[in-house]
Amino acid sequence: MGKMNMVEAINLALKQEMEKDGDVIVLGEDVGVDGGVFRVTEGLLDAYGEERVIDTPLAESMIAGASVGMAIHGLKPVCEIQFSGFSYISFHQMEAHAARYRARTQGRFGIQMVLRCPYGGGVRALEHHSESREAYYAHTPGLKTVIPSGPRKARALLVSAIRDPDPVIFYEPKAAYRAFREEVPEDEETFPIGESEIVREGKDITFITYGAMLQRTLDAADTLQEEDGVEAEVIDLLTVSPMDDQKFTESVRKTGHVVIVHEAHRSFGPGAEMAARLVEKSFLYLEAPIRRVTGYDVVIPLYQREKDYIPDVKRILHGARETLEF
Amino acid sequence: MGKMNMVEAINLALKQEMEKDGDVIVLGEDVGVDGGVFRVTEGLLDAYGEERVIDTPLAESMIAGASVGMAIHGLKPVCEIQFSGFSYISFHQMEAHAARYRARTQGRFGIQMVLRCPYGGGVRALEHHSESREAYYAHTPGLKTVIPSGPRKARALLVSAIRDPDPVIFYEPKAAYRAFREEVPEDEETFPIGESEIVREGKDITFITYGAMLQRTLDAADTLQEEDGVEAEVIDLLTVSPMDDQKFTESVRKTGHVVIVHEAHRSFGPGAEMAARLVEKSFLYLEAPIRRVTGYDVVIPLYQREKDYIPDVKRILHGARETLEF
Amino acid sequence: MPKKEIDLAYKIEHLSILDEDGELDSDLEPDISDDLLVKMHRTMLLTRRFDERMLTLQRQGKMGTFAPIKGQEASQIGAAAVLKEKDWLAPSFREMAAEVWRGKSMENILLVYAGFNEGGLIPDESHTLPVCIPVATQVPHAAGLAYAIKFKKEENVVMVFHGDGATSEGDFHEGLNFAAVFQTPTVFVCQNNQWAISVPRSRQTHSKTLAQKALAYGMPGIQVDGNDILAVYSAAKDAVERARSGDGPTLIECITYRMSVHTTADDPSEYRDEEEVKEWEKRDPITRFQKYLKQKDLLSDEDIDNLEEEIKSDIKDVVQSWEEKMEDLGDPTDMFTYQYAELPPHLVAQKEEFEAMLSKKE
Amino acid sequence: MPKKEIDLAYKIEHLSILDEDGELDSDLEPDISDDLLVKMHRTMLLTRRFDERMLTLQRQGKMGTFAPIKGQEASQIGAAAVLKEKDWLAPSFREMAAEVWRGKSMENILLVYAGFNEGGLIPDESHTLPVCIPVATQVPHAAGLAYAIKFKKEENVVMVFHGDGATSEGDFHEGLNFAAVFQTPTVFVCQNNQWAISVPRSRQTHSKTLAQKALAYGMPGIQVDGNDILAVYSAAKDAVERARSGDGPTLIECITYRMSVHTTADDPSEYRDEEEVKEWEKRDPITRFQKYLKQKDLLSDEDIDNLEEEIKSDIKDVVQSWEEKMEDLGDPTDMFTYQYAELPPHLVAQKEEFEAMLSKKE
Ligand SMILES: Cc1ncc(C[n+]2csc(CCOP(=O)(O)OP(=O)(O)O)c2C)c(N)n1
Ligand SMILES: Cc1ncc(C[n+]2csc(CCOP(=O)(O)OP(=O)(O)O)c2C)c(N)n1
Ligand SMILES: [Mg+2]
Ligand SMILES: [Mg+2]
Repeated sequence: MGKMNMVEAINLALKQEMEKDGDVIVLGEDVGVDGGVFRVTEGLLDAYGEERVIDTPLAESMIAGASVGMAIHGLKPVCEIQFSGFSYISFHQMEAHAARYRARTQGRFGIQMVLRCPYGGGVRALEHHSESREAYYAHTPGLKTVIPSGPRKARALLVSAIRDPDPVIFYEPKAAYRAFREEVPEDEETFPIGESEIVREGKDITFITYGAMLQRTLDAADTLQEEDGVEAEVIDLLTVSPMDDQKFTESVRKTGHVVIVHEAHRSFGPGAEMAARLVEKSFLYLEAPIRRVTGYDVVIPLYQREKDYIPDVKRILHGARETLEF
Repeated sequence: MGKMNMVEAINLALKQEMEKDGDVIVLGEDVGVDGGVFRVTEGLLDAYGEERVIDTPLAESMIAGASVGMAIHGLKPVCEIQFSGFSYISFHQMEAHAARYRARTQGRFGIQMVLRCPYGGGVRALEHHSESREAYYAHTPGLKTVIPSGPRKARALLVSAIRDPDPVIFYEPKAAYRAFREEVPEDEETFPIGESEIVREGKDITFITYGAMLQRTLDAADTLQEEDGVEAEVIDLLTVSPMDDQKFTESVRKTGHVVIVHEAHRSFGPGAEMAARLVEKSFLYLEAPIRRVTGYDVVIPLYQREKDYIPDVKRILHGARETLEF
Repeated sequence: MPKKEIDLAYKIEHLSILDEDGELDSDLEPDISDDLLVKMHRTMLLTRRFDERMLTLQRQGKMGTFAPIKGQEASQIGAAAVLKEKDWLAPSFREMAAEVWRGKSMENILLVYAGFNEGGLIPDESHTLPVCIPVATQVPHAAGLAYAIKFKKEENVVMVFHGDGATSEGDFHEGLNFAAVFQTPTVFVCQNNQWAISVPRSRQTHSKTLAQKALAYGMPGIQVDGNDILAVYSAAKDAVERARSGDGPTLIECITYRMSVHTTADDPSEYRDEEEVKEWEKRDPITRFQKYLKQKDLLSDEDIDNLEEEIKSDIKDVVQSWEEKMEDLGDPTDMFTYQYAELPPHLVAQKEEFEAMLSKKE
Repeated sequence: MPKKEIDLAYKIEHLSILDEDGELDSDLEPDISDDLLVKMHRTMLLTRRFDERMLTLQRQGKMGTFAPIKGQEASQIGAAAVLKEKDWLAPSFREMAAEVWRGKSMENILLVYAGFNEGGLIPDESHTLPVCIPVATQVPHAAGLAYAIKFKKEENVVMVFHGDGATSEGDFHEGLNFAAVFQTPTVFVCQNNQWAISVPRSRQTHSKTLAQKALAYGMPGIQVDGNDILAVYSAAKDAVERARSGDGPTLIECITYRMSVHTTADDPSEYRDEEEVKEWEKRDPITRFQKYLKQKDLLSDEDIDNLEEEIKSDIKDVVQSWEEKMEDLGDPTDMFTYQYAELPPHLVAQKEEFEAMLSKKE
């Protein structure tokens, strides 16, 4: 298939899954004729028709709620909420129903649906278009929350998400949509939901990150190598919840030092859970406090100041060096 | 005033603040004629009339959204969402507006409102009536989240919340509504939002808890004293966010051991943030892993099994002993 | 050109066939088989008595909170009786009569209100959804499910119940709009029982009827006397036929009355007049229907007596079998079982932790 | 008793006063002072040109995404012109014309779209709310604010703008219902510009008009030709007077057209026909109004030329002053300032951490 950006890779996953499985349908605002405001669903309407690619009225709770209803009757809806900042309007449908229907009916009706939404900063957007609130979903039992970091993983994880019998929140880092290209195999590829990946091996410090923060964390790791002679291990979380704590709690047994990097607000954010698990599972191996390099506990500023909010290489390096020097 | 239960104490706070300040108004489903499904707003309608005590139509987003509008024009709405399990329907109004209006208008319009709701298990209720999802609110910049543990604090904190210039989520542990009585002074009493309290001093282990879990944590502390000769310090968090980490990070410098107790799900729950702060601020003093004794990461079961989900004295003791024996 | 009235294509009508005095408008009388009429009556009586029994069980502390249906038997059974087995029913939390009509296990109903998740089980073949507690949130499900039916070119319809209070929720609005836009086979049955806990219908919305809310979606809407089972049946039949033949959704407002408490946690004397309840007792849907059946010679006083005995014994059996079942429901690890199709590692660990705690002594 | 039509008390009308050919229905002509007419025209032209300028600035990369108003000047200014200074206006994100009419700083508008939070400042005396991005979520605010006005026994009203797409959201429904129940002084002005991004009005809802959605709330609703500023003004005047005199809310549907892109991030050629845009150009609200003013001898071609020059220079000044302002906006710690009335300890610490980072070299 050659090199693809994340938008193309997600589009490929949707196309191939729709081709393979007639029960997969796509719905949301502007996903049809327009092909999605980020063009993620481009071409689907032409290929699969307006019964399977549904331009819905402007109503997020209905998008999620109707998806639940469709899933009850065996369809596999992949719905899009145009920006994660509007997904809270449908939050109660996910919390009260998507997440609970299997348990409520003692196994009869699992809600096999994916709720996709672009999240995070970095595209010079308006207010409400740059949030990273994956923690809301991650704290909700019954849901799975997945965040890919690049095109290939995005494609593989979305295929897995669509086939997953449980509801999956698929958060797409919009800053990574067109940031770079990767080889994406034409043939089917999946990646297990609930598994993280060691993307760079090292023995001195462990970085845990995901989404659009992966690239800059890798950059920071390179700088550490060059400038400090420090070998950093970098773990791409990929699934925020259920969180794979095995790789990172093991990594720290080797490195003794941890820096967590995410765009989400620090307090009550995903990094807090990582820190708690590290203390629970690898307490004796921690040689220094765990550093959280994250968005601050403020509403992300409009785009001129976004870069001050979102962790950058400089902040990641600073965090790492502080930890190492502890 | 004599001894009061929490329902009476909250009612007192509302009455006295309404008496004192004509801009304070109460709105929600069944808060007027019925006096609230838990009788918390009893007598307010008779005393202040239906313009200040508003039985609204059944629409949570409107309740929160109309409150925002009222606050813009200088009223101080105290709105009630009948159960926290339905507050997610209004979540986007709190996230997108209550929490942001001050920043959006560069200080012109602060949203001085309180959103009250009963939360937590313990009253043999139906599905959706027993959740503890304070973490959703705590992770939202611009909001404050307060959870009292008993009548006196409930009264004092609610008064502070009503007078606070920022939006406050006031989570009321319904299991504590009528569980016990406390002396509540007739005269005005406030308690600073953002401050925790050491409710029992000790030198061997630190318990951090809040809401309905405080009493059973105190019971566990007593048992530890009696059976193990262990002196436990118990901290009542009172405000979940902004979190006062000073008292508990200092406490651990003395005790070296921490057990966190809350009803909320463990993963991505408030305890994770406490653990992260402890590691950040008191790393060298931690002598054992931090234990989280919490609700499991499952939807809280219907009432017959609720007790299996909610931490009890046995689980708290077990957690404490494990930490102490580490 | 200047100021001209727009023809809205729909008008809102009120339908009544069998009035409170038992007078029948025979022109409008629906064609219902004797068997079906008798079955409808039996289920009305059964669910009335079962409701009463549940109240007793609750008062005895054997069960937790539930929402009684007393007074709404015609509004529920009249509508549900139109459905075929493969049609779907999406209840809210006050449609026990409709659920029993659809064959839902009465033991399971008791189990849920006694706090056992196990009662939530939906048998494989059943097309009756579980109770939905958050008001109006089931409405979009019904619209989406009906979309799926249409998509699969099936002939079934979805009937969704909701209250008068529910019409104020955003999810009601969004669900009806979706159904109308995609002309899904959905029938919205509003149980306008005059109260949403303590809030009377008149304060819930300023519109004269709830049926007219259909106009907002370009959908037919009709108001019926909900204590007149013939009217409910007729309106539902029209709506279901329209839905089944591809002509889209309908909103039916059933004017009925919640004769009992909101739930067992509620005390209506705080907010409503006993007089009002008395007035509505005169319009009891069961006695009215019995008059009709007697006129048709399908029912005698003796039949009623026999039926009452039969029902009493049936309910006794149900309660007994429920009590036995409860004793067997001993496995608290059940709370982990259905969270996900497969237990993820952190829940495996938490379950082990839980099991270890269980086996520990106090 | 049987099947009878219910009188809904309201009918839905369409209002047009000055048609696309400039024909006037003089019976319906509103009484507007010459000064006001001239000011309305000037603001229409000013905001049209400002909108165009913003598009250029955006294309030059000097500004981020924004939502152009081209074509909706009459729908916005016609309505806002009815308001008194102390009345409130709650815009969505596409009401720049109404905001400018209300005296909002054009520099601040540019600042926000250039990504500076500082542009969001609302001056102390202003009763114009900030832009609201999440569709329809401003609607309940307007209802609540109007409640507060009524509560305080003030005479002001709240006018809230929203789109055709917004009518599908739950918050629209809940807000209108609240306003009708409490008869708040709220005027809901729907800018039906035929599109919600790529979704045409016909797919947004199955109802024939958006105005008829008012019937769901027992509220008067009217549809007006939104490119006819006289019709918009008239309908708004009626509604505002009704609200001011305590007779409750109104829904006004303005039929207009989004002549430009949805936002600068959008490419309408993906989903709509250029032909349609051409058709609507013939109905341009500005040229139509100009015909009227010329007939009334309030405007000449020369006046227009002069006005265009004046506006050009005004806009130049605004842009220049904006560019200067931007240079001064150098303090990134601003992001901490307005989160709470007082900075809580954890933010004090985070702010210090941030400042320390700022002062560090790369
Ligand atoms: C979203 C939501 N808000 C509040 C409640 C609490 N509650 C339960 S029933 C009810 C009133 C419902 O009124 P209505 O829709 O008329 O149904 P009825 O109870 O009369 O059958 C309320 C407020 C709830 N279950 N869900
Ligand atoms: C709640 C919400 N969902 C989605 C969006 C993204 N979005 C911005 S404008 C828009 C369409 C709005 O249509 P309409 O209400 O007709 O207003 P218009 O843009 O035509 O002025 C959408 C979907 C949003 N801003 N808010
Ligand atoms: Mg009701
Ligand atoms: Mg529009």
